[in-house]
Amino acid sequence: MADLTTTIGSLTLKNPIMPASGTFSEELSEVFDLDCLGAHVTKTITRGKRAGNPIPRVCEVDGAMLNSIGIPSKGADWFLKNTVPFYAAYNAPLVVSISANTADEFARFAEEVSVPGVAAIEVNISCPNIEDDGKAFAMRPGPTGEVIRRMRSATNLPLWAKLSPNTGDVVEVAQAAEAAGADALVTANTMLAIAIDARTGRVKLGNIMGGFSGPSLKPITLRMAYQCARAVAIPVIGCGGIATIDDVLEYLIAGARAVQVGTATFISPTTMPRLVRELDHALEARGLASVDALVGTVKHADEAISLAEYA
Amino acid sequence: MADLTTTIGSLTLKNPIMPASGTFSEELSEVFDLDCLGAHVTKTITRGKRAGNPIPRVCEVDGAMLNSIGIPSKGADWFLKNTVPFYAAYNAPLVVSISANTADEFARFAEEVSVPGVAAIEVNISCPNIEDDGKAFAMRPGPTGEVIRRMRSATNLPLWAKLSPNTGDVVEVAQAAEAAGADALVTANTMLAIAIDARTGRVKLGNIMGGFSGPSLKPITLRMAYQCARAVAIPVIGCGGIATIDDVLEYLIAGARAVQVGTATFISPTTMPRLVRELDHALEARGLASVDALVGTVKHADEAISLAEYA
Amino acid sequence: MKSHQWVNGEYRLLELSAPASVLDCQPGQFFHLLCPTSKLSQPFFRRPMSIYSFDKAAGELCFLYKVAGIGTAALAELVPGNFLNIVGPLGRGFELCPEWQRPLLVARGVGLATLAPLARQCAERGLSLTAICSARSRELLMSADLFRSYGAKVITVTDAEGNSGAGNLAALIENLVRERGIDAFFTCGSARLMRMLQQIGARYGIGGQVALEQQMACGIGMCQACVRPFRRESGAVNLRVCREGPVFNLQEVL
Amino acid sequence: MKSHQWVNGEYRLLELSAPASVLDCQPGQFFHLLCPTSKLSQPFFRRPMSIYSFDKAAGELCFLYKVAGIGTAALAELVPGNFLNIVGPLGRGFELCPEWQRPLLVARGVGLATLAPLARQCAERGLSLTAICSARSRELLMSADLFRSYGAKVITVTDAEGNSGAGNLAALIENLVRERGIDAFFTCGSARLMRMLQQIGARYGIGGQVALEQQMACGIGMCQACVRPFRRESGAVNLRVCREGPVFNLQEVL
Ligand SMILES: Cc1cc2nc3c(=O)[nH]c(=O)nc-3n(C[C@H](O)[C@H](O)[C@H](O)COP(=O)(O)OP(=O)(O)OC[C@H]3O[C@@H](n4cnc5c(N)ncnc54)[C@H](O)[C@@H]3O)c2cc1C
Ligand SMILES: Cc1cc2nc3c(=O)[nH]c(=O)nc-3n(C[C@H](O)[C@H](O)[C@H](O)COP(=O)(O)OP(=O)(O)OC[C@H]3O[C@@H](n4cnc5c(N)ncnc54)[C@H](O)[C@@H]3O)c2cc1C
Ligand SMILES: Cc1cc2nc3c(=O)[nH]c(=O)nc-3n(C[C@H](O)[C@H](O)[C@H](O)COP(=O)(O)O)c2cc1C
Ligand SMILES: Cc1cc2nc3c(=O)[nH]c(=O)nc-3n(C[C@H](O)[C@H](O)[C@H](O)COP(=O)(O)O)c2cc1C
Ligand code: FES
Ligand code: FES
Repeated sequence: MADLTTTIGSLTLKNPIMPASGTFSEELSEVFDLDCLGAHVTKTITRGKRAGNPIPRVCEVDGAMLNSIGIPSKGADWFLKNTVPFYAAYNAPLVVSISANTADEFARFAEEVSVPGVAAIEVNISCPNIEDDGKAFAMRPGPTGEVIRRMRSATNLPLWAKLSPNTGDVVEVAQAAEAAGADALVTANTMLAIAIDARTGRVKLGNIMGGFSGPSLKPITLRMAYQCARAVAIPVIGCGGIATIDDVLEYLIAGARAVQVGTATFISPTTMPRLVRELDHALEARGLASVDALVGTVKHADEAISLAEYA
Repeated sequence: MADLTTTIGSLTLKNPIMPASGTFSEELSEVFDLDCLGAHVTKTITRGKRAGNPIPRVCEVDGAMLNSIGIPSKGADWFLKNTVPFYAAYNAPLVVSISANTADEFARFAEEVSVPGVAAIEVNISCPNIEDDGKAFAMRPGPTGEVIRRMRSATNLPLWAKLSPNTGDVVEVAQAAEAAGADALVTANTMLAIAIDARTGRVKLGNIMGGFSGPSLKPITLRMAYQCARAVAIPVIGCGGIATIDDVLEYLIAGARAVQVGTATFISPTTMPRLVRELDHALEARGLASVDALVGTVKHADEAISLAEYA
Repeated sequence: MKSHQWVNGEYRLLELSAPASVLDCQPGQFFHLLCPTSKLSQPFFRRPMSIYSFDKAAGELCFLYKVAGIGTAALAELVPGNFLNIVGPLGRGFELCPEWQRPLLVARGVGLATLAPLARQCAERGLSLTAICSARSRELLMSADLFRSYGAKVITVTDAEGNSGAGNLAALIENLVRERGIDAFFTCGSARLMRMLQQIGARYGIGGQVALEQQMACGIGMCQACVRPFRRESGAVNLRVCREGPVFNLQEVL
Repeated sequence: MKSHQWVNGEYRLLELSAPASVLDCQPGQFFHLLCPTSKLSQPFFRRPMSIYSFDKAAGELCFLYKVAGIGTAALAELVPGNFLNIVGPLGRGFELCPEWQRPLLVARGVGLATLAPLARQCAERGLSLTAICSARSRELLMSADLFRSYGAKVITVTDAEGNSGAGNLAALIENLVRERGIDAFFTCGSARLMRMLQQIGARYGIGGQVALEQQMACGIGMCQACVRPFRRESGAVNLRVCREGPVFNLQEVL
């Protein structure tokens, strides 16, 4: 049995496998014992109630899916009265994903959810910033830094900034989050995409565009995990397209200290417990004593025959 | 026989199917008659000779590929002496894709390739701008506008700006290109990605990161085509993940007036002539007399039951 | 997979050997099926399918389905001996309230599959059952004989015969309510029939249930993809078809 | 596909019926094969395979391959009667210069497949052929008998017997050069053997050719994925293995 623990700032997780926000809920406890996971991450909640987007909210594309669920939310009260007590029955730390419309609202909401039973806050900054023309916070280093800074002074809980693959400034955004006091980065959220039914000419989502997730997203988000792990000192949590043990290993090798599994749980609800078991076997098969021994060990391609230089 | 012609600014193409830069070359003339295509688009060339990136230069991922070919180039002279004469034998217009390190170099190079036999210039602005810290021109509206403006005053040939999916500012970049005088947009180039071999821990490309292309990219680039077609008045040429006739129809429905086929030609060299035939059948099956009748006809999802509103 | 047969030109019956652990099913519940992949088609999501019949003692589970697109087309390629990966039973099935003695089942298309195990349960409870089976043509009226074998009075209507229209059916149903004392409606497979039953139910004070469909991703309640709006005391609420449904109170559907 | 057999524990022989239009092949050329897809594996690229044998009159085309990863594993699942989508023949094959009368073929592993049609061509031209076949074990020496049937003098060496090492082989080859008057080298399957032949060739002024491999995407010269550096008068140049190769002048390989 390899040592599967991993540390994300002040938190020690029994293993690096956890769910991605929005692809996990209390209902999964009927499928397997949720305590086999490294952490529990809630669907993003907002302070007030929200209905979410029109249907259809999901559609499938080649090897992946799009969603425009939106953030239906039962609000802060419901979370504190129902969700927190539910997860109190488990040892795995509870991470609450939150969203808000302004940096200030983020800070006040962070304070409100800083209660016993909540171990960390994941900051879903992929939502529109109403103070920046509706551009998501995660698109730019400035607004990202601002949100984290304000939240940092409002709570003592670890803050995990969840980055977006839609920005062209991944590294700058990551560094801004770190500088502002984030304790970890999650790379990444879904990528903006569209699907059209060629037969009917209709867009397939009620909200027109939606977020791309699943195996096909991996090369993009794995690249972000790689870029961020090299650019910041805080831990990176990989997320995007993870379905197999090789996917997990690739993120760890790229430098992630833990991973989140999203869409794969929809296709096979027992994906996460399987990955925990397989991770143990994979480390043993490589003669590695711990997850730590694998993190960030990426090597460059060795075939690299130097090519003829024209210029 | 439906009317397959489409107009891209001042150019009329006999059909909307053309190759994507870097996935097409003279050699394909041995496989089918290149005159069945709407246009011919060259691999990006640079003014001077360049060797390109170290190998391995390609690898496969789930339903797609990564490449870090770089831009090996035999230079402007070779292009003028060999490539232009080769394509002179065909009626389909020749589009030359060019790249350079600064806006000024782009302009001078544009002038140099503005020779009889070249019908349009595709501006590959996904290359690093050495005047902007190596960020690609296509990442920001400013540098994009600057390149196109400078080129616009250096040549009378139509300019097609090829956008990048790596930017978070697609619409702003598209509008900047239009404002600066671009005649069309190509959406889009490859997306920055990485692949790691879980077994060996090695990155799979000699250049570490590379561009993601193939069917899995489609939801992202189709979204860009949709966004751009709504944001600009100049024609949009869709590109990314096209392999089937449905893919072509989706881009046209989203608002593209033509499409480029890249990676699919690697898997099946006769993809483009097949798509030309199938497009004709598909239009007829829908009772449409022309490509024009399909362009931009996207409809919203009709199921959209209005959901309960909490907030 | 034990057998896989065409029931008619459009529907196929898929019979599985299944472990007893998944066979504590309620009529109206569904399973989430992982469809096979080929070069030409890679259905990504699972596909929800109502239970057509289940038999715990015999370790048997059946689905009746129509090839609607790539997922069901891929299913149709399976041959006996193949394995099928299924998750379930899922969702909330039909609930027969003790006061309902003379239920009316109104099914159309695939709805005939969904209501089949309910008809059987009605029969087992000795209820006096009436069923209206609607389809495009007689050939597609799959479960009528099955319903009859459960002692149901079966009325078939088809588009081909021109007797499946709203006017005809509404009159027929109101007649049944008056003559047979129908006291509960169960329906599946047609929004139009559902609306009609809501109206007749409201008029005559007759309760009932409807099995709904909705595009799903997870099938177990996590993703919020499959919501629809329902009328509750508190006002309109979104409920998950995979979790709070697929069977809902007929009058609550908006 | 006509037949598909294990040749030994590692290699499989795949025999296709192919249209005459693709059977004007040169030894050393290759085809680009589209491997089948399954739920577990979706090889995206085609896979290049040297022609093991071709017979235009009989409409027959064979490949000899080793299961190396997901693509070849998918190939291995094909059964006679299945169709295989192939593109080819591609690339530049071996060229037998008229002045070469006593060629030496040095093959290792899959290189034995690539050199097989060349051996046949040598035989057809009545050349005095010598072949060194190298492999990990005797069981993996696939084409030795085939080479013998072409009248070649065949020398086999294996890692298991300990006679495939550099020292032993260099001495052996220099001996052959002196005793049999070898005047051309052809090799495939081992970078180590290629380097050795380059050196011996340079020393004795013997020309030759090598068939190289490289990761490919398009296989027909469009993508520039498969380049390797070569020595030319003008200096080092990158050439495409799929187009200017896979067969190259032995001395030009860098
Ligand atoms: C709870 C439930 C029970 C069902 N029971 C049965 C059954 O017993 N027999 C049967 O034949 N069908 C049943 N269906 C419908 C069945 O799930 C769809 O026909 C199937 O998912 C279509 O998949 P496809 O890949 O063949 O079609 P696709 O190519 O995916 O789509 C074909 C059409 O079906 C629609 N569709 C796709 N998925 C769903 C879905 N989950 N719900 C509703 N529409 C969908 C698409 O929007 C499209 O219009 C049920 C659906 C639900 C939600
Ligand atoms: C011109 C040419 C002729 C060939 N002829 C034969 C032959 O006759 N018989 C035979 O068994 N093999 C031959 N090969 C090698 C064969 O193409 C590879 O073994 C095959 O592509 C591996 O595919 P895979 O999916 O099984 O392995 P993968 O899972 O793709 O990879 C397994 C290993 O093979 C390497 N590889 C993958 N593709 C190639 C490639 N195109 N060239 C070189 N290495 C690659 C990978 O980097 C990896 O290390 C030839 C290769 C070339 C370029
Ligand atoms: C249906 C669905 C709902 C999601 N909801 C949220 C959410 O509320 N908050 C969030 O930060 N990410 C959300 N995500 C994104 C996932 O957490 C994850 O970042 C993304 O799906 C990529 O991982 P995957 O490819 O493993 O799914 C959602 C994803 C899906 C598919
Ligand atoms: C091997 C390869 C080389 C490419 N070279 C270029 C290039 O030189 N210039 C360019 O603008 N785009 C280049 N591209 C990008 C394609 O033109 C196209 O934008 C992208 O591949 C998306 O389309 P696809 O999914 O159909 O391949 C290249 C793509 C590939 C796969
Ligand atoms: S399908 Fe996911 S909540 Fe119903
Ligand atoms: S594989 Fe594309 S050029 Fe050789």
